[in-house]
Amino acid sequence: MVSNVSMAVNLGGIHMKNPVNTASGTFGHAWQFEGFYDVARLGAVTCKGVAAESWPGNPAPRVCEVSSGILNSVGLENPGARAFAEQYGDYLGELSSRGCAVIVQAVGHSVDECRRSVELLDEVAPWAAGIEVNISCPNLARGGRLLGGTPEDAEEVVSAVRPLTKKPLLVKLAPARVGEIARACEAAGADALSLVNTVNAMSINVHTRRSRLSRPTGGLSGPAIHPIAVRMVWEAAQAVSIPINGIGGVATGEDAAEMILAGATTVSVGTANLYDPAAASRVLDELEAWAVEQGVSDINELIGAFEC
Amino acid sequence: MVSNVSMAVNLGGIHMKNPVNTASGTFGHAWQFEGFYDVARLGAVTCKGVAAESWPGNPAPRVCEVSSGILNSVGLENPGARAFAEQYGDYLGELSSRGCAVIVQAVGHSVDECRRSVELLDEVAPWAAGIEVNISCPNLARGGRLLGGTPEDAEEVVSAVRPLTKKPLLVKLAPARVGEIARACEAAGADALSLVNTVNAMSINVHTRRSRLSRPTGGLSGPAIHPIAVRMVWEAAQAVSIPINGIGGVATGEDAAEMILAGATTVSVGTANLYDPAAASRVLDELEAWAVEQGVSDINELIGAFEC
Amino acid sequence: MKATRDSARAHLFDFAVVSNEQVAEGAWCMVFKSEVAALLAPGEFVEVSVPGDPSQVLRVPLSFSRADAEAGTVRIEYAVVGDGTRRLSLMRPGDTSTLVGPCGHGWRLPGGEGRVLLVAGGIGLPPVLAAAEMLAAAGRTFDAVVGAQRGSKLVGVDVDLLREAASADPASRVVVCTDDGSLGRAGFTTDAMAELLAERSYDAVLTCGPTVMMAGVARLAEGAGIACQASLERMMGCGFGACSCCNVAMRDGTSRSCCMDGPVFNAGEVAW
Amino acid sequence: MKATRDSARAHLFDFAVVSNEQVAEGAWCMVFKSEVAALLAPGEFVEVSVPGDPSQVLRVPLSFSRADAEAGTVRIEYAVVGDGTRRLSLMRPGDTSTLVGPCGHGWRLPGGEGRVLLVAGGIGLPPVLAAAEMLAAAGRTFDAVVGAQRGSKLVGVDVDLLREAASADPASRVVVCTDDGSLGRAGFTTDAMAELLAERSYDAVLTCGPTVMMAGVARLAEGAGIACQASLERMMGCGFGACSCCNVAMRDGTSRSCCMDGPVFNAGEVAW
Ligand SMILES: Cc1cc2nc3c(=O)[nH]c(=O)nc-3n(C[C@H](O)[C@H](O)[C@H](O)COP(=O)(O)OP(=O)(O)OC[C@H]3O[C@@H](n4cnc5c(N)ncnc54)[C@H](O)[C@@H]3O)c2cc1C
Ligand SMILES: Cc1cc2nc3c(=O)[nH]c(=O)nc-3n(C[C@H](O)[C@H](O)[C@H](O)COP(=O)(O)OP(=O)(O)OC[C@H]3O[C@@H](n4cnc5c(N)ncnc54)[C@H](O)[C@@H]3O)c2cc1C
Ligand SMILES: Cc1cc2nc3c(=O)[nH]c(=O)nc-3n(C[C@H](O)[C@H](O)[C@H](O)COP(=O)(O)O)c2cc1C
Ligand SMILES: Cc1cc2nc3c(=O)[nH]c(=O)nc-3n(C[C@H](O)[C@H](O)[C@H](O)COP(=O)(O)O)c2cc1C
Ligand code: FES
Ligand code: FES
Repeated sequence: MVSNVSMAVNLGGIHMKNPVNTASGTFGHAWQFEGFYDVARLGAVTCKGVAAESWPGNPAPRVCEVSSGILNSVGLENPGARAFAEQYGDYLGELSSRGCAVIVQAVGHSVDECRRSVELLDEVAPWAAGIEVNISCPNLARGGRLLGGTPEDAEEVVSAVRPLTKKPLLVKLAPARVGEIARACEAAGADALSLVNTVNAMSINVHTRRSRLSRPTGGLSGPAIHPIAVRMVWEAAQAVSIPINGIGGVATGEDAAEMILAGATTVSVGTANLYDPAAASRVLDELEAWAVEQGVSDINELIGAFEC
Repeated sequence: MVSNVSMAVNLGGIHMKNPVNTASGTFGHAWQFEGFYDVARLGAVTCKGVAAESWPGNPAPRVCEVSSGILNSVGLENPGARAFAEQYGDYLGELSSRGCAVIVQAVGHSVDECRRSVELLDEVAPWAAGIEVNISCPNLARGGRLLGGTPEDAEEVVSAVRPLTKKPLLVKLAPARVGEIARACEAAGADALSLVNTVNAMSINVHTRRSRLSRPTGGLSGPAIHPIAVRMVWEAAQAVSIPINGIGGVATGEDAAEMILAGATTVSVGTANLYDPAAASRVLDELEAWAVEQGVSDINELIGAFEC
Repeated sequence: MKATRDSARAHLFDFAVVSNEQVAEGAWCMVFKSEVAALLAPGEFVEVSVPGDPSQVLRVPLSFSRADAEAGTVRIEYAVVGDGTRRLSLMRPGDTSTLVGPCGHGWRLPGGEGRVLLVAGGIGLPPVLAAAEMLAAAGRTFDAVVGAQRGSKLVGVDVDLLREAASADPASRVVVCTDDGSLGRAGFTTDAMAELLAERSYDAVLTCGPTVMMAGVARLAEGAGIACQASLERMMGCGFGACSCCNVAMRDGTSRSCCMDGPVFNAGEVAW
Repeated sequence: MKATRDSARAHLFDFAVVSNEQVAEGAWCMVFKSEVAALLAPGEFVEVSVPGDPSQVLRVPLSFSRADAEAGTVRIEYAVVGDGTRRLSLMRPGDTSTLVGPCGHGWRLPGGEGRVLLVAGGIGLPPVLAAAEMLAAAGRTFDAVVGAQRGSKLVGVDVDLLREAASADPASRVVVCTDDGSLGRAGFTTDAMAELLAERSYDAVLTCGPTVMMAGVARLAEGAGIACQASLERMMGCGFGACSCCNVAMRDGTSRSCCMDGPVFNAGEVAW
């Protein structure tokens, strides 16, 4: 689509030619989508989280369907940062040179592990436009407590990793206490925030009395959580001045537009990629059409333009 | 349906002939459903929340549709406890004598208002089997803070109202920090807990850039929140030993069964009543069929029988 | 009023589509068979469950233009404005679903014996047609103003039926107007109404249409000292008094339920 | 292996139903037209979007029994086990939807020139039929064991096609068995397999069916020192490598992707 609306945005130092990004863990390592559309049209892609060393993840089944969404318990299976760069670095570097910002994601089971994965990613992924640190995975069993579940914990992680890279640093939040935690991350030096991660939830097979996943709980994602995510983006946008990458149930241009009106600078398409592999590309077209309809000359005019 | 499974349960002193209850605010004052089925077949009904004095509620529009759910911003409109008993007391008293436990709900904008509404309800609703105090309405603007949003606040409200009635006292929780808050309510003398209330959420009309409700945010309910609610019931059931009334997206017998397996003693049908007015009655039949299929002689054997 | 076990009027019914066709730009007419037909009074409505998308849970509230108790059929007209009405337009003869009804409180037969004025705008026409047939059956005379944005959006068959209902009274006038003058006279229904008020006297005004139009009609009626009933629309959660989602703010500061106390209200009591 | 821009094989295609009929107790057979037909290799699968319920978002992964590149048609067989497959069974000739494919990594033509043994259980039959036709086309000989709970659940037309594929080889044996003896011999596929192994020698075993059955087949093959390929099933989020939901635990402690590395695996490497 060719329009006169400027779609370029700046996500805390990551320059994107348009606001459409993908959500970590739902877009493989991007190359899988080249059969559906030219991935380089997207403003950015965010890769699956990687740790310093490989993680096995949870046993099968790892996914089940619920009303307007899915539950997953992948458990952050990943090959470790070096193997990741080894297998996907050439492709991702090329994607980056094709004009699509590549964001890599760091995970860890402790502050120290986070530190090591950020450090390693900074080293092995020179083509990355930014590093996102995931302080929110609900599948991470860590004494029952999330890495960044309280403002204090979040501040600790972000302060620890901040000095380790010169790249823009994103922090990915869980869907709880987002206002307070957003402020803590901003104070600790985050350049941007991604929210939200999946909502901890449960689905029981009532015939067997067991979980429909291999774990008692999993993370809810998809259209079901969209209204919750929009509210949290709005809450966070009012709490901080760093830009926000809005995530949660985005499947259409209107869903993306809601995020932007609520205060997001960029929007990540997640679960929709799985069932509608052309979703992110379509969301981009629909978002641009909306900006045209709104009569603005720059999409930035619509960020936070919700009227209440 | 006639079966050999005993369906009677005890919800903190409220004796119910079966575990099916209705969620406050989604069942009018029960009489509206007499055209759909014999309401007295239900184990209990829970009435819309009432304050000591009447509340106007929010302007229209108060409801909009989202994926697998609705958002509402009714704002606890109610005629006040005396007018409530005046208009509906005869019918509700009769319903109670027909064998259906009637639970009334008290709301307030402050601890003191809660106290007054519980006191008044105890006086004007002698036919009530129990009083539920709602410490969770997300629509209640109260300096942005919920009546029982922290364990300390919850304990304060419950301690304040506990001495005011000899009837079983239920406390209705918001969907956040349920484990800690459940413990605080139990410590303060609650006989049972109802959870969850709606999830604070947002829906924006991207053409007008305004909320689709008259308020920026509303409460999400319906099938979309069911997996979240089941997880919270499970969490609360592990935290306390008082019984739990499971609420959130229950529309089928299987949904109710999940709640019971997760640890609920009773189950309230909410939003489903609105679009499928026979839902609660059907849920009862389906729940009983499931208990038969599970080969138990008493539904109590299935409470918390989730295997993980 | 005190609620009793017998106060509940709404029941759950099956319905089967007899016909479902586009009758104007953006407007469809469906006739369905359902036992509810025998129970409906003019101005009441039904809550229809539209198949095809279980992720959209709510029913669609719809007025009707005619309920034939003998044939057991109900005729509704609707504008396709969103996904629910779009799916409704896809239903084919023989398709079945359920509805809740009768819902609400319909038109009250105006007191007196004088002429009544009906004012309908856009898709507000169906309940006004039902009112016309109610008045005709009661031997009352009426005039009608029917407006639309443009001629192509007007449900012509309803206007014909309205003329038919009025035909026992040779003095009756049915004025059609469109915003752009593409059919009938150019201008708003309120303009036509003002002219009629200047010429004739009425015992009552009954109106249904866009809120701004009804507010204007109510103002004119009040100015002329004529009782006015208006059929309101609200986003509804249930349609039968269970959820308090459909409140209508009244002038006296109180709030009423659109689905129980309405949808027809005394226009003078509404805070427009 | 390093990923490149050209590594992606899965594309999005439209498909149109040609026929869709029940072929056994609980089992349906659909033939559809789609450009994917020209790209599919035996043992691969497609991810079908089933219309009718937008609240159920995921696609349904389905193997195929035959892909005809010239006619542009694909034949799938499926058991109705839940709501997705129930809605699939309601699709009528002419109905259209979309699919993602080709997905996964199919059967590898076994090395050597000796006889191959195919073992299919229940709705695992379609990919095994595709394997039979692949072997026949390559001039390889094979025997087959096909099992079901009872005769009424067996897709007879597939067994006929399997026999047809085997017909070039007069020595070929196709053994049908049912758990209850209602068709063919009574007993499990693994019993029949054990007898065949005692009588004949095989270069390879290819199997698809319930996990417990495949585990048994894998054990027997391993005991006999025969290479075994098994087509696995997992709950899938995408089918093309985007979500890591479909992991298969391997004996060496690693984990593989069912939709990318599988669904066909060397049975000996899988942690059954
Ligand atoms: C008592 C009553 C009687 C009605 N009778 C008729 C009728 O006879 N013919 C007819 O065409 N329409 C009638 N309506 C309006 C009709 O219910 C809505 O147009 C319909 O629900 C829209 O559903 P949707 O899914 O197609 O659109 P949505 O996508 O839900 O909404 C599209 C637009 O319609 C508005 N809308 C949605 N629901 C309502 C509602 N309940 N009331 C008012 N606006 C709404 C929304 O705000 C939005 O702007 C009536 C409404 C009420 C309350
Ligand atoms: C690669 C692959 C190829 C397949 N090929 C065929 C085929 O040719 N014919 C056929 O009938 N089925 C096949 N299946 C299984 C088929 O995908 C499931 O039966 C289907 O997805 C069930 O969907 P549903 O909505 O009807 O049932 P649901 O209500 O989702 O589930 C019903 C039951 O089926 C199980 N199930 C659901 N999805 C899967 C899945 N993806 N894999 C395994 N079990 C599942 C559930 O655990 C549950 O017990 C295949 C699966 C895979 C992974
Ligand atoms: C299968 C799956 C795997 C995921 N893996 C990750 C991950 O590795 N890191 C992360 O931060 N979020 C992960 N997420 C969460 C998503 O990035 C996203 O925050 C969430 O799914 C909400 O967006 P959605 O509703 O659009 O899917 C995963 C989600 C899914 C469904
Ligand atoms: C229209 C509406 C009004 C409600 N009013 C109340 C209320 O007065 N008091 C209360 O505690 N909860 C109220 N609720 C919340 C429900 O009781 C219930 O906790 C919630 O909707 C989740 O259940 P559900 O998904 O089954 O609807 C209301 C919900 C809806 C949809
Ligand atoms: S729409 Fe539910 S009370 Fe009127
Ligand atoms: S199903 Fe998504 S990676 Fe295999």
